Formats: sequence, C-alpha cells, structure tokens
Amino acid sequence: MTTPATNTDVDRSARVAGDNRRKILEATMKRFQYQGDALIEVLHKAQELYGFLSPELLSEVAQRLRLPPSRVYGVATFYHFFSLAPQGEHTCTICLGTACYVRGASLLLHELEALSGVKAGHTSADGRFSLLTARCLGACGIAPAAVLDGEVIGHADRSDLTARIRALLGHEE
Amino acid sequence: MAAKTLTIDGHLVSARPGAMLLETIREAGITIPTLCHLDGLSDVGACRLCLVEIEGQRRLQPACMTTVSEGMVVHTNTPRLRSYRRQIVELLFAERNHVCAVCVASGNCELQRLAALVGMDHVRYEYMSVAYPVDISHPRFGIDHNRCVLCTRCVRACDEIEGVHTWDVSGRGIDSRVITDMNQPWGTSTTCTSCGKCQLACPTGAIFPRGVTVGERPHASERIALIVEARKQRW
Amino acid sequence: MSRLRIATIWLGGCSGCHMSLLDLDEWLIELAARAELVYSPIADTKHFPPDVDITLIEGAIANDEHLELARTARRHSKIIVSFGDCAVTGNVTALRNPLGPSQNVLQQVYIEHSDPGGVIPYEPGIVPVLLDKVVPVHQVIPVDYYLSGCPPSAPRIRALLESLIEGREVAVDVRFG
Amino acid sequence: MELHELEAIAEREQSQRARLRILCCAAAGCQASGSLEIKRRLETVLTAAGKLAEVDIMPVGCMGLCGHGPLVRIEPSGELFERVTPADAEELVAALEGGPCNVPRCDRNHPFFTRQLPIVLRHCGQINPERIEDYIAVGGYRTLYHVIHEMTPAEVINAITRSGLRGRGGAGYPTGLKWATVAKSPGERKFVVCNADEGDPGAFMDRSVLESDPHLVLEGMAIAAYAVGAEQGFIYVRGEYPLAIERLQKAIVQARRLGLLGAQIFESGFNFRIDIRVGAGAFVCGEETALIASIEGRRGQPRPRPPYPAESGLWGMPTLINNVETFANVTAIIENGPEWYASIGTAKSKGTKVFALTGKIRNTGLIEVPMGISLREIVEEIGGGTPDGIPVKAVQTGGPSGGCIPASLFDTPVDYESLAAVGSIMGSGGMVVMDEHTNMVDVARFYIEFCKDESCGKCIPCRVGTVQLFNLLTRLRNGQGSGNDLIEIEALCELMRETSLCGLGQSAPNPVMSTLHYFRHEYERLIGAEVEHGS
Repeated sequence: MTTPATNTDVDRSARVAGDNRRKILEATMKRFQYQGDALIEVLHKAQELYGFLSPELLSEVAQRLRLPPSRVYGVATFYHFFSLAPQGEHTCTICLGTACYVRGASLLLHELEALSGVKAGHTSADGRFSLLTARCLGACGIAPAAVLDGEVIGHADRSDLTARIRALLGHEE
Repeated sequence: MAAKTLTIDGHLVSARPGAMLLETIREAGITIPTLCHLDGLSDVGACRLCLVEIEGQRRLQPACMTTVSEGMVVHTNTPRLRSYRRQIVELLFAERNHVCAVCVASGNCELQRLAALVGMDHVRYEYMSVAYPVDISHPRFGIDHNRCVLCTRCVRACDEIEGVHTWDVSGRGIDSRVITDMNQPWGTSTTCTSCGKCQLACPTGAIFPRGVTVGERPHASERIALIVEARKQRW
Repeated sequence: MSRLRIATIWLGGCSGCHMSLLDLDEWLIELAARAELVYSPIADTKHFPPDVDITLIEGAIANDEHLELARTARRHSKIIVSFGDCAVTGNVTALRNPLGPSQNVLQQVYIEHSDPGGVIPYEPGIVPVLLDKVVPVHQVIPVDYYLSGCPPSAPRIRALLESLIEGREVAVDVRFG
Repeated sequence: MELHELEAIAEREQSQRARLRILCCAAAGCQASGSLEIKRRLETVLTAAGKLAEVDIMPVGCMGLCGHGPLVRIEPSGELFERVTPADAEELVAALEGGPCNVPRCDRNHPFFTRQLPIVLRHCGQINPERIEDYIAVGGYRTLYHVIHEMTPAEVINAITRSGLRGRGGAGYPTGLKWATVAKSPGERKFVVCNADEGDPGAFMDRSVLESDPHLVLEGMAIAAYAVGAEQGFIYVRGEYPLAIERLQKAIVQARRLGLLGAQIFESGFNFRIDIRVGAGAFVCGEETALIASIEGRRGQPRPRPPYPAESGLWGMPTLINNVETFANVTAIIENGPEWYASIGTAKSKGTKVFALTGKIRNTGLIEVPMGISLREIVEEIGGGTPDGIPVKAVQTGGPSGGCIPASLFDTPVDYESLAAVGSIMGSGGMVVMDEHTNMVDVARFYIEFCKDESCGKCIPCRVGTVQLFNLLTRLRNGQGSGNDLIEIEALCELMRETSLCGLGQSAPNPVMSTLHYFRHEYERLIGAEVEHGS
C-alpha cells in the first residue's frame, strides 16, 4: 500500500526544509491533552500537514498518544479519508453518489481512466495525477459533480473536464 | 437475587440473574454454534451464528450478548435459524481459502466442525479465491491470512489478557485483515511478547506454531478461559 | 431386481477418492451383486453410456474436457454425486485459482519455474485446455448429493451408496478434509 | 447575555438594514457554480455606480432550486433570478430599482415554491449564515432563553413528545421518547450528539441546513442538552463538507462569545459546550454505535444493541443522538407550541420533511414539504417531471437503505409507515428520480456496490454477503446468470436483512428487494429464454 522509499524522501525533504509541521501537530495533540480519543482528529491534522500518513508519522502519533501501533494503523485504514500513500500533484475526484450516477458519472469516470491511464483510486506512476472517487459530495443539485485540484465543478461535462485535465497535465510537460 | 426462569426450546431452565443466554443454553445441554465467542474473552456479537429467536422480539438476538430475563421464551434451532447458520458458514468458506485437506488445523478446527454441525455439505456461493500472504517472520508462530475468519479472538486475547494489543484489524469490509503493529512482519513487532495466546485463541489454522504440518496443530482455545481464571484466582 | 447401473468419473483430482472406494474391499463384491459398473477409470470403457442410475464424480472442473464429461454424465445419469472434496469444493485442484487466469498459471509452471526453454503446451483436442478458474462440480451441472472428505472414508462411501441403492433418505455426515 | 441585550442586537440589525438588498446564494452547490464571483462582480458594479452604501449584498444560504443555480434574489421586490453569471451584475443592479433586466427569473408562483412549507428551512436563503446577528434578528436564541428561564426540563421533553416529532435520520424513532430515556438514565455525565454524518448518496439536506442556518441546529442542541441534563455536545459532521464545518466552527465561536454557549448560558446555571468531530469517510458512522466508536477515536464499527446509546453511549454515558434536521425542528416546536406542530402532517408522521430532490428531474433542489404529501405531488408538481419528457419510472427514497418506488404507486403519501409499506423507507431525505431509461438491475447493483464498499467488515452476513450479492448481480447483468441466481439473490437478501449486526447490513438488501419486487421482469429478461418461456 505504501512505498517506503517515497515516504522517507518526503520526510527527508521536510526536515531539510526546516519545517514546523511537527510542532503544529504536537500542538494539536497537546490541545487534546494527548488523549487517545482524539486519534481521528490528530490524524486529520497530520494528513492536512503532510498530505498523507507515512508509517513514521503513524508511529509517532501512536507514541505520543500512548496508543498501540496496531490500533492507530487500524483506524487510519478504516476511514477512506486517510491516505497512507502520497497523492499525485493533481487530483481529480469524481462523485459517484446516486444523483451523479443517474446523470452519468460512471461514464465520466471511465473516460478519465482511459485518458489518464490511471485506475480510479490510484496515482499515475510518475506521481503527476491521482484519480479518486467520492461516495457523495452532497452536491447533488449540480450533478454530476467533480473536484479538480480542490475546485468543485458542477454539471461536469465529459469533454470539458477531459480537456481541462489534458491541459493540466500537458502544460507542464 | 432470585434465579431467572426461562424457556429454551420448550424446556424450563433457570439461570442466575445477569447470566448470558449462551451459557444458559449450553448449561441446558443444547448445542449452538459459535465462532467469535471464546470463554474468557469479551463478546463482540460479530459472527451471528448464535442468533436465537426470542418470542416478542422482532429481531434475532445473539445469545452471547443477550442477558437472560424472567419468562424469556427462546428458540435456538428453528428451520430458519438452521438455514441462516448454514448460509453464514458457506459465506465464510467462500470468503478465503479454507482447504481442510492441506490445513494444519484439520481435525482440530472450529470452522471445519461448524460445517459438520450446520450440515453444510457444499457451498452455493462463488469462491473468492483470494491470495493473501503467509507471514512466518516470527520465530515461533506463523499466520496464514488465507485461513483467517476475522473473528478477532486473537485481537481480544492479546489486548484483554496479555495486555499488549499487538493485533488489530486493518482496512474494512471484505478487505479487513488482522495485523501486527504497523502492518509489519510479525517477527519485527516491537510489542509482541511471543506469549502465544493469539495462537491458542485462533479457531482455525490461521495462526499456528511453526513446524507443524497438516492436521498437527492441536486445538487449545479452552486454555484461554483457564488463563483468565488463573489470573483472577492468582493461582 | 435388476442391477443398478453405476458410473464413476475422475476429473481434476488425485484419484484418492477412487482409492478409497476400492478400500471397501469385500463389500465391493456385495455391491457388484446389486449394481453394474458401466463406466469408470477402473473399468475398460471408452464412452459414457446412456441410462446410468448413479454417477460418482471425483475431482473438480479444471479444463474443457472435465466440463464436457460432467455435462455428458449429467445428461445420462439419474443421480449425480459430488464425490470427495475436489468435486464438492475445488479443494487442492483449485489451489491454482489465486494465481489468476490459466495463462498466468501456465506461464508460472512452464516458463518461470521450468528449465530454460520451457514452452506452454498448446494442442487443443489433444491436451485439454485449462479453464480460467477451477470450480466445483455443482457450479457447472446440478448435483444431487455431496460426499465431502479428502478422501471420503470407505464407510462413508458405503453409507451413501447403500442409502442410494436402497432408495432410503441419504443422511451422510459432513466431513471436509 | 440577557434577553434585552439579545433584543437590542435584533433591533440594531433591523434598523441598519438597507432597503435595497441583493442576496446571493453561497451554499456549496451555487458556490461551485460561481456564485462568489457574481457577488464580487456586483460589488464592483455598485462601487462604480457609487451605490455600495445604499445596497446590502448578502451571502445567504440555500435558496432551494440548486439545479438552476447560481441563484440571486433582490429585495424588496423578492424577484429570484436563476443561472446567473457574473456578466449579469449590471442588469441585476438595474433591476433593484425596477430597471430592465433580461436575466432569467424563477416563477415564484410555481408549485416548487408554493407547495413547500418551510419550518426547518425557514431561514435558509434569508440570512447570512456566517453572522450570528442575522440569526438573532430573525428571533434566534430567544427560544433557548425562554426554555432555560421559563421551562423545566420535563416540560421541554413533554412538549417535544406532544409535538409527535420523530427522528429525521431515517428510522423515525419518537424524539420525545429518546430524550426522556436519556433524561432518566443515570450517569455522571451525559452527552448530546448531532449526527451530521449525512452519508446517503443523493442526499444533501443536512449539508444545506448546516451551511445555511448553523445556529438553528446549535440552539436546538442546546435546548436538548438542557432537557436531558447534558453539558457537552458533539457535532459529528462529514469530512466531505468543508463549508459546513467552517460555518459551524464560526457559529460556535460566535455563540460562545455572546454567552449563548459555554458556561452559565443566559446567566443561568446551565452550561453547554459543543465540539465538532469531523468524520473521515465511513458511511457506517451514521449508525449510532459506530458514530460513538468514531467520536471515541476508534474504528467506526457498530456493536449490538441493547444497550442503546440513550442508556450507555459515549464513554458508557447516556447519550442523546439526533440528526441535524431533528434538532432543527426543536425551536419551532417550542416557539409555536407542540399542538401547532402536531397539526401538520399525518396521524403518525407529524410536521414537515426536507428532501433533496435529484436525478432525472427538472427542478433539482432542496424542498421542505408537509408529511402526507404524495410522491406524485413532489415529483410531478414540485419537481416538474423529467427534464426531457421521458416518463418517470421510479423514485428512490432512503438511499442505500431504501427502495425504489414505481410510478404506479406515486399516490403513496410520504410518511414513515406508508413508505415502509411499499418497501422503502423515509430515510434521511434523499429522493432520486429515475426515468424509463434507467436500468433497475444496475441501480440495485449500484447500491449494493456502495454497501459493499462501506461495510465495516465486522459481521459475516454484511461483510461477505454484500460481495456475493454484488457478484451475483454483476453476473446477471453480464448475461451470465441462471434461473437459480434469483433464488440465491433472494435468500442472501433475507439472510442479510435478518442476521446482520447493524442497520447498514440489515437494510442493504432493500434496493435489491424492492427492484426485484416491482421490476422483476428486468431481472428475468437478463436470465434469458428459459424464464421468458415461463412468463
């Protein structure tokens, strides 16, 4: 599931950058008085800071909250929000909720899979692009909905979205 | 407090207040299938094999987690319960690779026994033919995930009796898997005390002592209850 | 009373179930008095005959030949018994399923794990073509009775055959492995 | 904070309000369609015209007709414009004072507006959800004051009981009874939890309420806490709803600053603190006991009930769990009296219900209707039928736990019992319309796939049953099914319904069973000739 080499790379670059993410994370844990109950809140923060949850990061959280490592790992892998592997530079999330489904979201997803060569839920080998799915964004009023690099796109049109992704990936090549 | 009187499969039985239905059923000499339950461990009500019908209740209830009450009328062996139990055992056999012929626990396995008990002579569902790894990095024990039924008895034995919580479950749904520490090879676990209680608790051949071959792993889950008793009594 | 027509077939399995059948020793003589073995790997027959009363199928369905023979047996038999764990569950024969479709299996066996220069045998009509997935018999034809065991012990085989021959209700215990 | 201070804030708000106002929808749907850019553009245009001081531009919550967004309303005329673009800004400003404007207008006399009865949504699209003063100006927090100073907890519970309010999360358990159980259960501490883990695909009612009127929910929770004797509350909200989380956070801070949450609320002995817990993507956490596990920082796996959370919930303490819409009904019930509330709806289902109307429907959006309204009125009148005139085939209610109701049963009244009688459930309020082109076997398979992915894995019938059911449906759809498969499918559905540990597994077969019941021919067609001979 994880690629250890990449994880340590990320960690190393973080240390080199002299970042204070560890401090922020520590402050979050302190705010919750290092209580095990706060595990999910702490993991949210850790992922927000680092983009994903590396084994090192999880171990550290386990240690600070005095939780068994397996429990932390069990929680981190139970919830779909937590990612144990780094995501691509660009991400596109397709909503697969019922309203979006009825309005053709699965066709949209297939098209993007074909375009990017990335299967839903995965990241391209070069780390440029992640194609993700959501169970429901709750944006059913504008179905089908997609999120491209954080921007919600309503009434997502197949040709329009593929063009945007092509441009996104093509531009930087 | 006075004993509770209840009716189980037409027989009047008495039970101490606060007793669980499962122990009362067993004390009455009635066999009822269980899998996730193990004497000495807390109950989770997950396998659904000990579900019983209780008159006046809309839903079936797990005997392992239902407290007896006065006047309760319980049926443990109705046609639909038999049919559900068989289906559940079929689902388990289809889920992973339970090949008794090549299993260390054959002859001493609770799953194998369950199949016989519920009369599961074949599996109607498609076998999922998963390919899970076998971890033999631990010097004394191994785990073959292909034979795991996710009863979590190892997790509870490790947490509740040994107190180290080396085991837990990762993922969810059909992708659930028991793990040691950070989903790392068992032999590299820093929390495991190599006490072997997980192996004792395991109902199938999933967790086994290294060096045994087909049919050689003894079944010794009842030792878990003895250990708990010993701890209480300070033998 | 006319003698019953019994057949046994051997598909994807090790023939251990047939060995167990032979373990019935002198009861086989009694059996011969009441039934005729019209098709079997231990009888000299080429084609599956019509009007068979009871057919025991040992082994899982692993290739196209198994599939065809199982279907033929079903067409010509009143009663089909899945005979032993391979027929009932796929068992050891199905251990290849986790490796993936047949091409992956052949690749691993004949190329990756063989001496250099290995080739995958391909002679349709001569070498049976593997199915992508080994399946129990009841997944390809309707089965009337199941006799688990690897192999089923001789007494259990006898119990089943006796009930079938005498037309009694079949009540053979379940015992995998 | 005292009552007169609250009233002073309200008066100040009203007196400072400009006569001319432009209300821009700033809920998630319209934001995604660019409503914030429209707001910026309007500001630019007004600045250029030197009119910025005379006109209020307000970001407001959901105006309902999400499918036609972005929506903009102008006051005092009350005209509502749809599909607005930033280029429309000049014309909208002109329209404020009756000038020419070609931006498409919504017909306010359309049944979409006239057939609704907003109670929960009464402030949505009227107030700026990010300003507590706006909420106070429409009467907010006065009910809480009234409750704390003039009612005993028992009186509050009595009022809720008499109103007939039932849980809006789906199962319809009587709210008053739940409150009473928590109130009388012994416990060192008690908790109030707002379940905002709205997970049904095709549902966004709670999201809209939280984004449009967060204080209404906070006030409802505070009243509940007073009634049951809790001092700590949690809102468990989906991580997928960042805007709702942000607005809730703001709302909590604002309320705390004014002394409407926290210690000694309204100078009384009543303390109540609310914390947000953000879900991490697990549908099963909508189930009470899984939600509790998740708040406690564990894997969101349910446990058998009893004991019910009302007796033993968070950290083993009595815990009241209601969903967003249930809490949002509380102030109106206290304000107008339980008899008023009980006069709306049917004999057993009181009040209104919010629905997210989506799918193949002309007027996609958020609606609130009295209980007892027929499906036909919702789909044909309020929803305006399908966008391209293809006949409606069915409507799905209750999400993955619900069922598909065929068009032939559209006269069914919308209430808990009637929907259950036709094989569906009220659910939390998702209503997905399907037209004749929708393949019902695919729909069933879609929902089972959802449940398979969301199964927590604890109990066997759900963990493995969903996978086998999904495989069977896939085989069927691919034309590889056999007549036996339908029997197996039905047997599996029964097994899951009867033996699964929690509501997710127990209700997972509903979409399959209801489509098998009403659209069996679509299944049989896939099995091929052998069955067609029979039929």
